[in-house]
Amino acid sequence: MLAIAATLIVDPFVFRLAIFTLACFVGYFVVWSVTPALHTPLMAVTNAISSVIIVGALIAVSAHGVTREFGFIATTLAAVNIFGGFLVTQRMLAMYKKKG
Amino acid sequence: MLAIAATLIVDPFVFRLAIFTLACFVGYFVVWSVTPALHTPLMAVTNAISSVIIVGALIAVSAHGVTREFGFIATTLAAVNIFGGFLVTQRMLAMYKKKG
Amino acid sequence: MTNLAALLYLVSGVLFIQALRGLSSPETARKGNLYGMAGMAIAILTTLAHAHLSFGGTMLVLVALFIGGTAGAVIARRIAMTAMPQLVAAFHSLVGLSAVFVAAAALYSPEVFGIENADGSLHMQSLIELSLGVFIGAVTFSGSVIAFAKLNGNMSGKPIILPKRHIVNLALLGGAAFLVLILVATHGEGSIAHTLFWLLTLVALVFGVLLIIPIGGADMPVVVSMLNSYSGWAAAALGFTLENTALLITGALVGSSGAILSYIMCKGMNRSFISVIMGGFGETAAAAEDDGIERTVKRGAAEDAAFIMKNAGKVIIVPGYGMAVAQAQHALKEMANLLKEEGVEVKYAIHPVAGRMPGHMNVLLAEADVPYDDVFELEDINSEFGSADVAFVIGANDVTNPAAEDDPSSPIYGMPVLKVWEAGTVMFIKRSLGAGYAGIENPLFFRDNTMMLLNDAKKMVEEINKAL
Amino acid sequence: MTNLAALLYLVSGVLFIQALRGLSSPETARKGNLYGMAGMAIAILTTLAHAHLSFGGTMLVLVALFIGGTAGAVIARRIAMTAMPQLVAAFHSLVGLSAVFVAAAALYSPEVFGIENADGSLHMQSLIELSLGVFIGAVTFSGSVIAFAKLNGNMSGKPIILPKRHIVNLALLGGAAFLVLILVATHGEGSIAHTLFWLLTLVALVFGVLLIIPIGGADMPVVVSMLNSYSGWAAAALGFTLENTALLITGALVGSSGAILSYIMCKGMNRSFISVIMGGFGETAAAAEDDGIERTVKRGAAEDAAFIMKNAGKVIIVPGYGMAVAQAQHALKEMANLLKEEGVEVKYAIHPVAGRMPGHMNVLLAEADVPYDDVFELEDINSEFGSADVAFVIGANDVTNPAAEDDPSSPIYGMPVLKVWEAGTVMFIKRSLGAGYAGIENPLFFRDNTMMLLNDAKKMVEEINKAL
Ligand SMILES: NC(=O)c1ccc[n+]([C@@H]2O[C@H](COP(=O)([O-])OP(=O)(O)OC[C@H]3O[C@@H](n4cnc5c(N)ncnc54)[C@H](OP(=O)(O)O)[C@@H]3O)[C@@H](O)[C@H]2O)c1
Ligand SMILES: NC(=O)c1ccc[n+]([C@@H]2O[C@H](COP(=O)([O-])OP(=O)(O)OC[C@H]3O[C@@H](n4cnc5c(N)ncnc54)[C@H](OP(=O)(O)O)[C@@H]3O)[C@@H](O)[C@H]2O)c1
Repeated sequence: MLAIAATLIVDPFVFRLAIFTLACFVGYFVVWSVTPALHTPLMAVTNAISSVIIVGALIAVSAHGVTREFGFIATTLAAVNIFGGFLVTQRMLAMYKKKG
Repeated sequence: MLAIAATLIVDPFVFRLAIFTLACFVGYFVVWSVTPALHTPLMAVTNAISSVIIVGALIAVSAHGVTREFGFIATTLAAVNIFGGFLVTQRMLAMYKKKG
Repeated sequence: MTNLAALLYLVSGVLFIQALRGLSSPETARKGNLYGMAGMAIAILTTLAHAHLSFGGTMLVLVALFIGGTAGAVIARRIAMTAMPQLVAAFHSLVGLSAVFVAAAALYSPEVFGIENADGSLHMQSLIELSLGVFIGAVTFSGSVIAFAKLNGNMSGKPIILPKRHIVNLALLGGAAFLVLILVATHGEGSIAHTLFWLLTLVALVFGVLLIIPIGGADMPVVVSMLNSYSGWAAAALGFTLENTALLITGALVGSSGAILSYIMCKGMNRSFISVIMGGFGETAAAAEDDGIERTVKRGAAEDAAFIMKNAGKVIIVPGYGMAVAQAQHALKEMANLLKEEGVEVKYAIHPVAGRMPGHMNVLLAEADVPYDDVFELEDINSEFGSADVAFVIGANDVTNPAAEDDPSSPIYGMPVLKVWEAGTVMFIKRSLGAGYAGIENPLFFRDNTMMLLNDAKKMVEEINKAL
Repeated sequence: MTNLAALLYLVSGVLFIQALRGLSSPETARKGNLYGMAGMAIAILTTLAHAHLSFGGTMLVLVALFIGGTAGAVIARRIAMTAMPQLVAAFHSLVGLSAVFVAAAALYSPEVFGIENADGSLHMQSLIELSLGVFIGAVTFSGSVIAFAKLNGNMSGKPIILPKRHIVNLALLGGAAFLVLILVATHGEGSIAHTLFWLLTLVALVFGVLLIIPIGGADMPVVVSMLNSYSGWAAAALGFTLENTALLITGALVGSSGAILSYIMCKGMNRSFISVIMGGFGETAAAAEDDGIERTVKRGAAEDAAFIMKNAGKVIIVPGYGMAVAQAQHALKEMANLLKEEGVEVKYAIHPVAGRMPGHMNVLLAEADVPYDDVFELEDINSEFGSADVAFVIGANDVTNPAAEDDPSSPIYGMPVLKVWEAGTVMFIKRSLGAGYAGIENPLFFRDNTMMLLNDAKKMVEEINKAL
């Protein structure tokens, strides 16, 4: 029984591939739906969210020795981007106003 | 070591949930991108593809006793839909013509 | 092997996405449909390669595919384009029923699906997913059967309002939840689990019937679309149980598609989805109020219409439900050709909810070989009526009613309409001065620049063609 | 715990999708940005809760967040809107470098990421993903640094074409692939693996530099967008290694976004992406050919322009790169207000590649408080020039060049342009009769209904304002 179950277990890589593939579709559609007037904020915000790489950096800090140093540098760099990216986007978006 | 690895294994359900969630986004975008002139073929083709439930029916046929009968009925029903759905879509789409 | 299978199911899901993506324009749609077929073939072949079927099993599958496939192919070839709403409803019922049997199979023989625990029992999670699948599947089945019967005229389209129906429905839902609870407690084992399963199916079947009978026949298109959505969610639920990516993706696609089409229809009619689902529409629709003023109608003959259009510079044709009923699309196309020969510019204007299902008019015009670049959506053509000499309204009514714009008390107030009244002359082909789907009077009939051509749409157009 | 974390990462990914979805209109964009922040907060908190940080580690994280956050916030507040292209390039370089260090951490201490085998070695699959991540990350880093230097003027914008560069690049790619191969053979163990890793990084850094230096400064926007895309793919590759859904989803989103923006820019310029990436543009651009015919230009003064516009019914303003350089947007807005007070209808027409990055003009006009419903995209306004009395072109050139429509030998032939020449009078504000980005002459300058206002854009508009 257990043996059968084991052969039936799918490598999580395949799931990740599915997630990645679908996310590419979502990205394709969602970016085409962005209005051209907001393409500059789009660049800034994608910048900010790509810094979610910080999740790897934070885990690295929990290690020891040089890995921790790598983690520290990576966290700092990503933090510049996160704060800078979201705030500059917010600043830009605050400028877009309707008539009146 | 093995113990640590075991606690780190994510329930595949979560992956499936991610796939489902992203597929909902894809569905949302892809359906809104369908031109209104093709909404009737859209209904027919979604009909056909939802019969991919046939994958469950086929597995059921490989069992014995009443399960196999369930599988047989389900396969037949789904097959009506698959052939009917795709062919009627094809028939409709063949009618849409450009000028000239 | 399982990894490869999982990958192939993903490929199949992606092909289904491409199938829908193709529908964004008529040029790419045919290729899209081929992608869809390829996706289905991959899913089926992957499963067959994976299912360790005995010889007998393989034979059974072939027989099932043969019977089902033949039936499907014959139906697909024979069906009249005007019967598409019924056909779609019928097909949904099959998906729903198929889902019920697949869920039953998973409960009876979890081991072939590889979802049983070591002791042969079922996880709570699997049981819940499975119950959801069978419940939605059964509702889809019985609901679609009723929708089919109403659309096909096997059953009166009149809403059937049972007393205390909301309480009964709630009770059924509560009962279903209770059954699922006990089912989970049995771990899916023994004949008691099987009995509970079929009880749950029964409750769902009844619920599906009760859900649809109070809804008027004319609201059936929204219902069909909603059931389309349900069939998708049922597939997705079973996708969780069977751990199948293709089912998960497809379920989500179909679920979204049905939901969005329902939304588009409701918006096109300016009604809320809830009010449609609650039902009762069509019963309470007040008769057109008689304000006591005698109003005159200018009737015309086919010859008059032919004469005016022959001398027009631009004619916009507005088809509606009546054109579908009368099957007048071929005659209409001929009329357009005759007019074009006279040098008249001819365009078609399609309202999003003209006819009785989304895209209904487009598919009928396509059937009559009208090129799709002559056919325009509401937003693209509404500004052109002002420059048209004739708006030729054939079997349409509500979608041209100016009350939607200027009468806040009208039930269709706020719905976007085609501004046919801005054209030099408006011609209406219909059989009487009666109302359309929404049951309200169209004030255009009594305007000075309106000409009523009272007859069956096909006959009238044929007469016009003779006169041209 | 891990399940909960995986769920939360999914939520964070969905919030990022919502952040981009918000950008479909200015009304929803601010809320979208908040979703994005929430998603990031969830991702960070989930990781912290999960990472078993010691007190020291927590302190380190706080210090890093404080330093980085402060720097980011200060930059975000201080940066001039005209410097956005540089800023975006600079930010990309940080993401790239960050990815390099995360990949290094995963290689040095796979156990904290839970990706090591029982014997402490690394899977081939993980090593390949990780190599991809570090390679793309390093290319993103060094490429973005060059792009930044070119955009910021720290480096000449002239393309630097090295001899045999394609062969060198191919050799570098081959070398990188070879390094990855040996790295896989080491199972990621020992200092040899570390050395290989840093060698790979070095190769990628050099490759990134060589990739960007041959591309002219003016093509940098496409490059920045391409690097944006790369940073996304790097994140996705590490998402596979670290088995993190949020990274996977975000990587795919950012990767698609950059790719699509590059595509939009190339299409707007009517050039192929390959020709941009191959570089050399700007160097070979032929000087405007002198056809020997003496042509006359009608120059005007601010007073003339003010007089004509005051008496116009409708003025369409076409801003371009020169407006950004001169920072003339505030003066322009004032001019529009003065004209509106005179009863003139004023609209803005934006070409998709006006300026030097997508949406560049929109953000500058927004900065000057121009309401966005006065601002129109090319497709929406191009038919209106015929009914406008004045087309007021300020610092734009290529995007109004009729050669794109009627001269098949022109390098911009086929690019969609704003048909300013259909307006009664066309006014050009620029400093000379010189060419724009594409290096070609604009025949409009010599037409009868054109008036050239030769001066810095800001000074000229201020003079016009005085005259109004
Ligand atoms: N498309 C959808 O998805 C959808 C879904 C649900 C509801 N609806 C509703 O359906 C309506 C569609 O509007 P519509 O303007 O197309 O149709 P309509 O308002 O229902 O009017 C159809 C008209 O056609 C006439 N007619 C019927 N049979 C005819 C025949 N054989 N020859 C000539 N005329 C005939 C009828 O008048 P006589 O009886 O006088 O001949 C009737 O007034 C809207 O109210 C919409 O909300 C549409
Ligand atoms: N937006 C994007 O994403 C993007 C990306 C890559 C490339 N591009 C390219 O950039 C170009 C954009 O077209 P465009 O029409 O906006 O700009 P352009 O064709 O580059 O012309 C800008 C004009 O502004 C004038 N100018 C410069 N500084 C000025 C100042 N201080 N005051 C007044 N005028 C000044 C220049 O003429 P003088 O020197 O005579 O003053 C120049 O002719 C297109 O060719 C496009 O392909 C755009």
